[in-house]
Amino acid sequence: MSVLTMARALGEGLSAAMRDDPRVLVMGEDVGRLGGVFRVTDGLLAEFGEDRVVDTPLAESGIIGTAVGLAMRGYAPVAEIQFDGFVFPAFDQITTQVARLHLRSAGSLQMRLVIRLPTGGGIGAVEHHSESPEAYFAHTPGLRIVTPSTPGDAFTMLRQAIAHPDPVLFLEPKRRYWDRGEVDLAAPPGPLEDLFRARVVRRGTDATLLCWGPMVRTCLDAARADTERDLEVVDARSLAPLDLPTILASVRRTGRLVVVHEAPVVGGLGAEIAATVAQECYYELEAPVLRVGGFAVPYPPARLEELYLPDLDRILEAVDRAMAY
Amino acid sequence: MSVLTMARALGEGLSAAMRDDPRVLVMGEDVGRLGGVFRVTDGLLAEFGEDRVVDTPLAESGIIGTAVGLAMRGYAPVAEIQFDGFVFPAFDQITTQVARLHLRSAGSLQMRLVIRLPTGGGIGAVEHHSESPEAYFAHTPGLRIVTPSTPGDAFTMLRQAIAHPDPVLFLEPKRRYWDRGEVDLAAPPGPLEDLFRARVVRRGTDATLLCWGPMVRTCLDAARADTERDLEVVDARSLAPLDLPTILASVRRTGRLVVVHEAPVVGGLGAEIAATVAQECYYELEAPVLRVGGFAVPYPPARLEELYLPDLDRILEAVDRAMAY
Amino acid sequence: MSPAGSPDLVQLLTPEGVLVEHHEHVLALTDDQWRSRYRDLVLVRRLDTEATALQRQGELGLWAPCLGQEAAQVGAARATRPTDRIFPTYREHGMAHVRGVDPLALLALFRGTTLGGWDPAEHGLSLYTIVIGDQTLHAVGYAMGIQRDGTDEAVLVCFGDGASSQGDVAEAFVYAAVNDAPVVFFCQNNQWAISEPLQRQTRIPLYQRAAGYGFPGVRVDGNDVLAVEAVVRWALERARAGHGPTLVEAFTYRMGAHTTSDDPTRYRTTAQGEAWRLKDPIERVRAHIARTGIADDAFLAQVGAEAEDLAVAMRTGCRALPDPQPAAMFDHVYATRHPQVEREREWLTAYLAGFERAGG
Amino acid sequence: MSPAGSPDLVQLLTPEGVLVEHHEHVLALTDDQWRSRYRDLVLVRRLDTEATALQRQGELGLWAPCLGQEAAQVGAARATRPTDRIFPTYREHGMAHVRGVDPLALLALFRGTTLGGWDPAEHGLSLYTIVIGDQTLHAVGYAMGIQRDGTDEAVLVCFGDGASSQGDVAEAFVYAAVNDAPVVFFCQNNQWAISEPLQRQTRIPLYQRAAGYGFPGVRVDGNDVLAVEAVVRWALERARAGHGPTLVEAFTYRMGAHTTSDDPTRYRTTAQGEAWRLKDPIERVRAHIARTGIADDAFLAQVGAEAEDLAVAMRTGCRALPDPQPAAMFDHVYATRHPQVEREREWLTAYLAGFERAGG
Ligand SMILES: Cc1ncc(C[n+]2csc(CCOP(=O)(O)OP(=O)(O)O)c2C)c(N)n1
Ligand SMILES: Cc1ncc(C[n+]2csc(CCOP(=O)(O)OP(=O)(O)O)c2C)c(N)n1
Ligand SMILES: [Mg+2]
Ligand SMILES: [Mg+2]
Repeated sequence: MSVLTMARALGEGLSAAMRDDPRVLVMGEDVGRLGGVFRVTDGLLAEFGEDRVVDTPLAESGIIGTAVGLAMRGYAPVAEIQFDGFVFPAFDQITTQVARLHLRSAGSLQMRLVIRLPTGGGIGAVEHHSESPEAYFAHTPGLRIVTPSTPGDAFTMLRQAIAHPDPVLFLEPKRRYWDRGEVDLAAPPGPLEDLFRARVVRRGTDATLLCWGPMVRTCLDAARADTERDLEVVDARSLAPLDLPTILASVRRTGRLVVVHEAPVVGGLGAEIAATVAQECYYELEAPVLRVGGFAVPYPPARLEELYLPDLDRILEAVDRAMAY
Repeated sequence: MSVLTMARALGEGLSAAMRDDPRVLVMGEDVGRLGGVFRVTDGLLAEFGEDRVVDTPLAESGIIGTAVGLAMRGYAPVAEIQFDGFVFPAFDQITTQVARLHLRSAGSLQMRLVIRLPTGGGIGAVEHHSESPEAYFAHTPGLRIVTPSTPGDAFTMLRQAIAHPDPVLFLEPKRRYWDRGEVDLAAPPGPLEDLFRARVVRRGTDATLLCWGPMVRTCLDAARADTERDLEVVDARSLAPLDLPTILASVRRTGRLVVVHEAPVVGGLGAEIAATVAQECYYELEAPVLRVGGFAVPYPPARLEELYLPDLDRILEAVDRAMAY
Repeated sequence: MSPAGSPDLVQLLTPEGVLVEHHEHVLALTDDQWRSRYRDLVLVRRLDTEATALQRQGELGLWAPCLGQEAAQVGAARATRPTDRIFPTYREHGMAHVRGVDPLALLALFRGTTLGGWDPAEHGLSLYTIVIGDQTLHAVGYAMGIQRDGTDEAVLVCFGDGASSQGDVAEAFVYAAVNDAPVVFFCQNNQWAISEPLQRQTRIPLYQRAAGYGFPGVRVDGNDVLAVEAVVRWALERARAGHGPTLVEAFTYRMGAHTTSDDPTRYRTTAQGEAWRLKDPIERVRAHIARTGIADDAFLAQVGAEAEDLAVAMRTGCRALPDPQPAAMFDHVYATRHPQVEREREWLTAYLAGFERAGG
Repeated sequence: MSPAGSPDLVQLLTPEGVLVEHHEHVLALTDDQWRSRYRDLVLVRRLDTEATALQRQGELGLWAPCLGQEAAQVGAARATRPTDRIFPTYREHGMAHVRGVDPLALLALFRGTTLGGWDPAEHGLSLYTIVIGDQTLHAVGYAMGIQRDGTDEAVLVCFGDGASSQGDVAEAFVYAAVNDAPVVFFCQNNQWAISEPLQRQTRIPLYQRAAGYGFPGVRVDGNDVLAVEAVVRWALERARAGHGPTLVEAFTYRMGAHTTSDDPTRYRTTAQGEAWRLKDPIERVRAHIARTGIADDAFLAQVGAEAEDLAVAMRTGCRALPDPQPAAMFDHVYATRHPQVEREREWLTAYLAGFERAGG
């Protein structure tokens, strides 16, 4: 076991995947010489060379579009989009091509492709560097979306995502890049199905907090801070598909669910979860599913982001409301 | 009163708006000489000339990006994207610019801009011509989204959308373009707030069907076909913002809600509605909110679309389930 | 825009069927090759007109005719090696023919029984791409893969005059140029993007676009199968030799409607069409091979008969194309098991079974 | 890439401060104008270094220095008329200075108290745009509006060498060209897009991109304020005269880090920076105006003092910048009432009031 930051764990995941499989390439803006603006790809150029670590032109549609072509050729590109807010120029390629080529070709084209996307706020950045666009992609059939919350998961899940034959959008909670945690660098990636399993990260009896990526730590902190209620925390890990068995089992145990994410609540992935749980656990729920998330406004200037993002207080306030039913 | 097709009513709405206000421009692919692939803009070039009816190059990001510049200059462009499936190359301009420039400029830039987008399936088309991308935009703060279901609404709502100072995404249910209905061409556009009002289009007592655009006719047909239950049908009309007062009042009256849309259920706008209604009407709901919509797969080849799209049977099957609680 | 016959246009076979020399581009076809090209052109035209007819008869939802562009498509496809990959738009029926795709697969796509229709690897032909321009980036990425594999394959990617305005196409130029990717950008400038004439997309001839990205651009008479084959062959060899991309603009004309849904009388004169009819891509080959004795009447008649057989096979085959099974829409969305897809598949199957029980 | 001094580079003032003639581009500045340009350059550099310092002190979240690019920005902005609209990227502090934007507005943006900072109409300067390339289309649309208004205004739009690869920039070229839009595309080629050198974006000099779209492209010494002003002026006049767009590539160098978050030692040599230091945009103006007697020591000292005052004002002003009110995030999202926004605003206000009650 090594103790690594999430950024380093991701880098180790990439180099392990590249060592395991010569078809794996890394591509994106500044991923080579610089090692990425977050240094996730640091060292890869030196180890694997320019053919496998590609500093691309500054054009996101081009990154994804050429990655699609490389995947058609049998490569397994791992394409980095530098920040969440810059994924939109590639939206067409992702939704109309990446998500559909396996289907369109009735399975004859392999679309083994990972899109790494640093997401979320809390780093005091300028506009377009703090967004959480997961709901757009979760509404796009053909994609799989996963997001780790710890360095250990970051290492394993990235390797599984790269090994997976389907296109995977890999969301990296950028404000947790510097969190440290244990990583077993010697472990094999394990069964690919594990990639789509949610995990109960804290057992509790009164209510379930469902969260992912950057909000897992926040929810754990909230649960620990709550001396009155015994809160269960579930890390969704996979956003598409959702691991409904694990989620529903938790809600059935606790009877109450609060979904927490950074994206605006309106139209966010919490809506899908709430709608599904409300239907599936109709008789078990003791309160409506509540959602805590960003407000329905564009991500605010950095000096307001703490108010925008869910924090302990906002989460526990929602728990209060859930318990009051 | 004239009896017009929806396509013609939209064309009349455009020419009325252009006559009312010289700042209004129409732009898009094939909107001029051809009059649009659905003939919605037929006649506008002859009446208003090339400066106000612009056949643009074949580039959607360019259509929206230049429309933004025209809006900054004080024009009120009505930009057409030819089909739902081709809005994605413009996704960046829509989400990061159109939706935010009023905010970014603290109100000093006017973003009076309408994006017309024919949406939905049922016309036997090839891929990318039958999509319902409303949920992407409803999760994008800064936009307003409306969609008419009748020629009368098409005429009035388009004029209101054009008159509105905020950017409005105007979804046109393309398979209803040839539906006929009464249009009062002499009527003034009326108060802009009306644009965001849902409408109870059929009163009923047993359950509410909430729908919009192309599904309104389908839901009305279903309600009429149902001889056992007395179904209320609500046309949402505005998808962002949702007219919650009208929607919640209906659910409180009937106690049951089935939301019907063409887009995939997973992550669709129905999820937001279900989540909100489940919370707001927690004590009034007699069954979970059920959703009927497309499956979570890319829109299928035309020969399967009838099975993909919600129809009378699928809607009434959901009503059966709702009534069984 | 320079008309056919102007100095910046490569032409090797005149509309009258006379071979002419070009200072740079040369290609000698054997008699067999000439007959083969003629056969290609005739079969493609027959395929195309039959599909248009089938659409009129309600058998297809839509058809995008390649009428008038046969030489551009056949010439370019015949210039490739079988191992080269072609990326088409939605109108390259001529390339599909050359690459051995069953015409029924094209009909299936436009009938709406499939979203694709063939295995790209089997035919070296990617699937039709409907979102304008997207395939140009795929082609460049594929070519970057070839570079990594170190083979001498190359890529041919199609797009239209309208598509030249799309950002993705420009990005494809950038990626191809900086990577020296072995790709030929093959633009069929058929003068129209639905109702918009070329002047809505560019101020200058399209082949000159390449100069802005640092690679050569050539305009070729797109109705001259020989010139197209010569120029594309040359461009593919450049690609194989490591010199990177070339833009080939095939100057041609969309003789038919944009698609069967379109009504070109609303936006263009018949005079323009008449002028282009005199430059027909098939007539000149027929004139050449007949005059030079490469083909006799028996050969021409045999090709005509083959074309009729093809049409009959298309008619019969099209009507017999089965609708997909309902649950087929859930197949292949993912390469591996997906619980959401399974849930919905099960639901639909049970739901439809309910009707059968009720009905039966 | 051609170095400064090569034939395809317009230069009017050498790094040594000597005026040189160019066969096409001429501009004579009055003594007052020379002094004004010098003052601009010095103030902009001071503004920039002070902002960098403030970031280091934790007062700003980020800063994107324009160090080394002052002449490009000042020259281009001074070439415009006040009625012309400028569309910047995120690095045009020199243009903001010329257009009278309070430096505190720039600091507020990078401190994170606003997403914008000024009224574009008041300053004739659009807001900074962070999504690379997006503003080029806005500029063209704005220019199309000017055409419809029939005024003689023109538009100057900035982008970088990296941005030249973005599809939106190519689309802007297309829209501008076919519309003869009165716009000047001003590319500051500072040789780097974060860590990527120019060679990752293009095979050929960037000004040649314009040839692919049918409008002129000119490369100018971006460290030569006189040449930049001359060429941009000429390009703006072309635009006003109805000849449409021009691409001006200002050949310059990003002397500093990409932003304060960046560490350029990871990807470039100091030798390159040293070579460019000899071409400093301010030194050559100082040399010229000192040698020719346009400026005396008193003037130079006075500008220096003014720069120090500016720095002091920035320091004090920056620290005093108020954080926005919580509910401010709901302001201006829409131009008119929006129930969802109102609901959330009310909720947040009540929620925060709860803490105050609890705390007070
Ligand atoms: C991104 C996108 N926008 C719009 C369309 C609708 N459309 C289909 S074909 C076409 C014109 C294409 O013109 P061109 O590129 O010249 O090819 P051609 O049809 O002439 O072969 C348009 C606008 C589309 N398919 N994709
Ligand atoms: C669409 C988009 N992709 C990526 C980024 C991240 N990014 C910010 S600046 C930059 C490099 C820009 O280079 P260039 O255009 O040369 O301008 P410069 O910074 O050198 O002035 C990148 C990649 C962005 N802001 N927008
Ligand atoms: Mg065309
Ligand atoms: Mg740069």
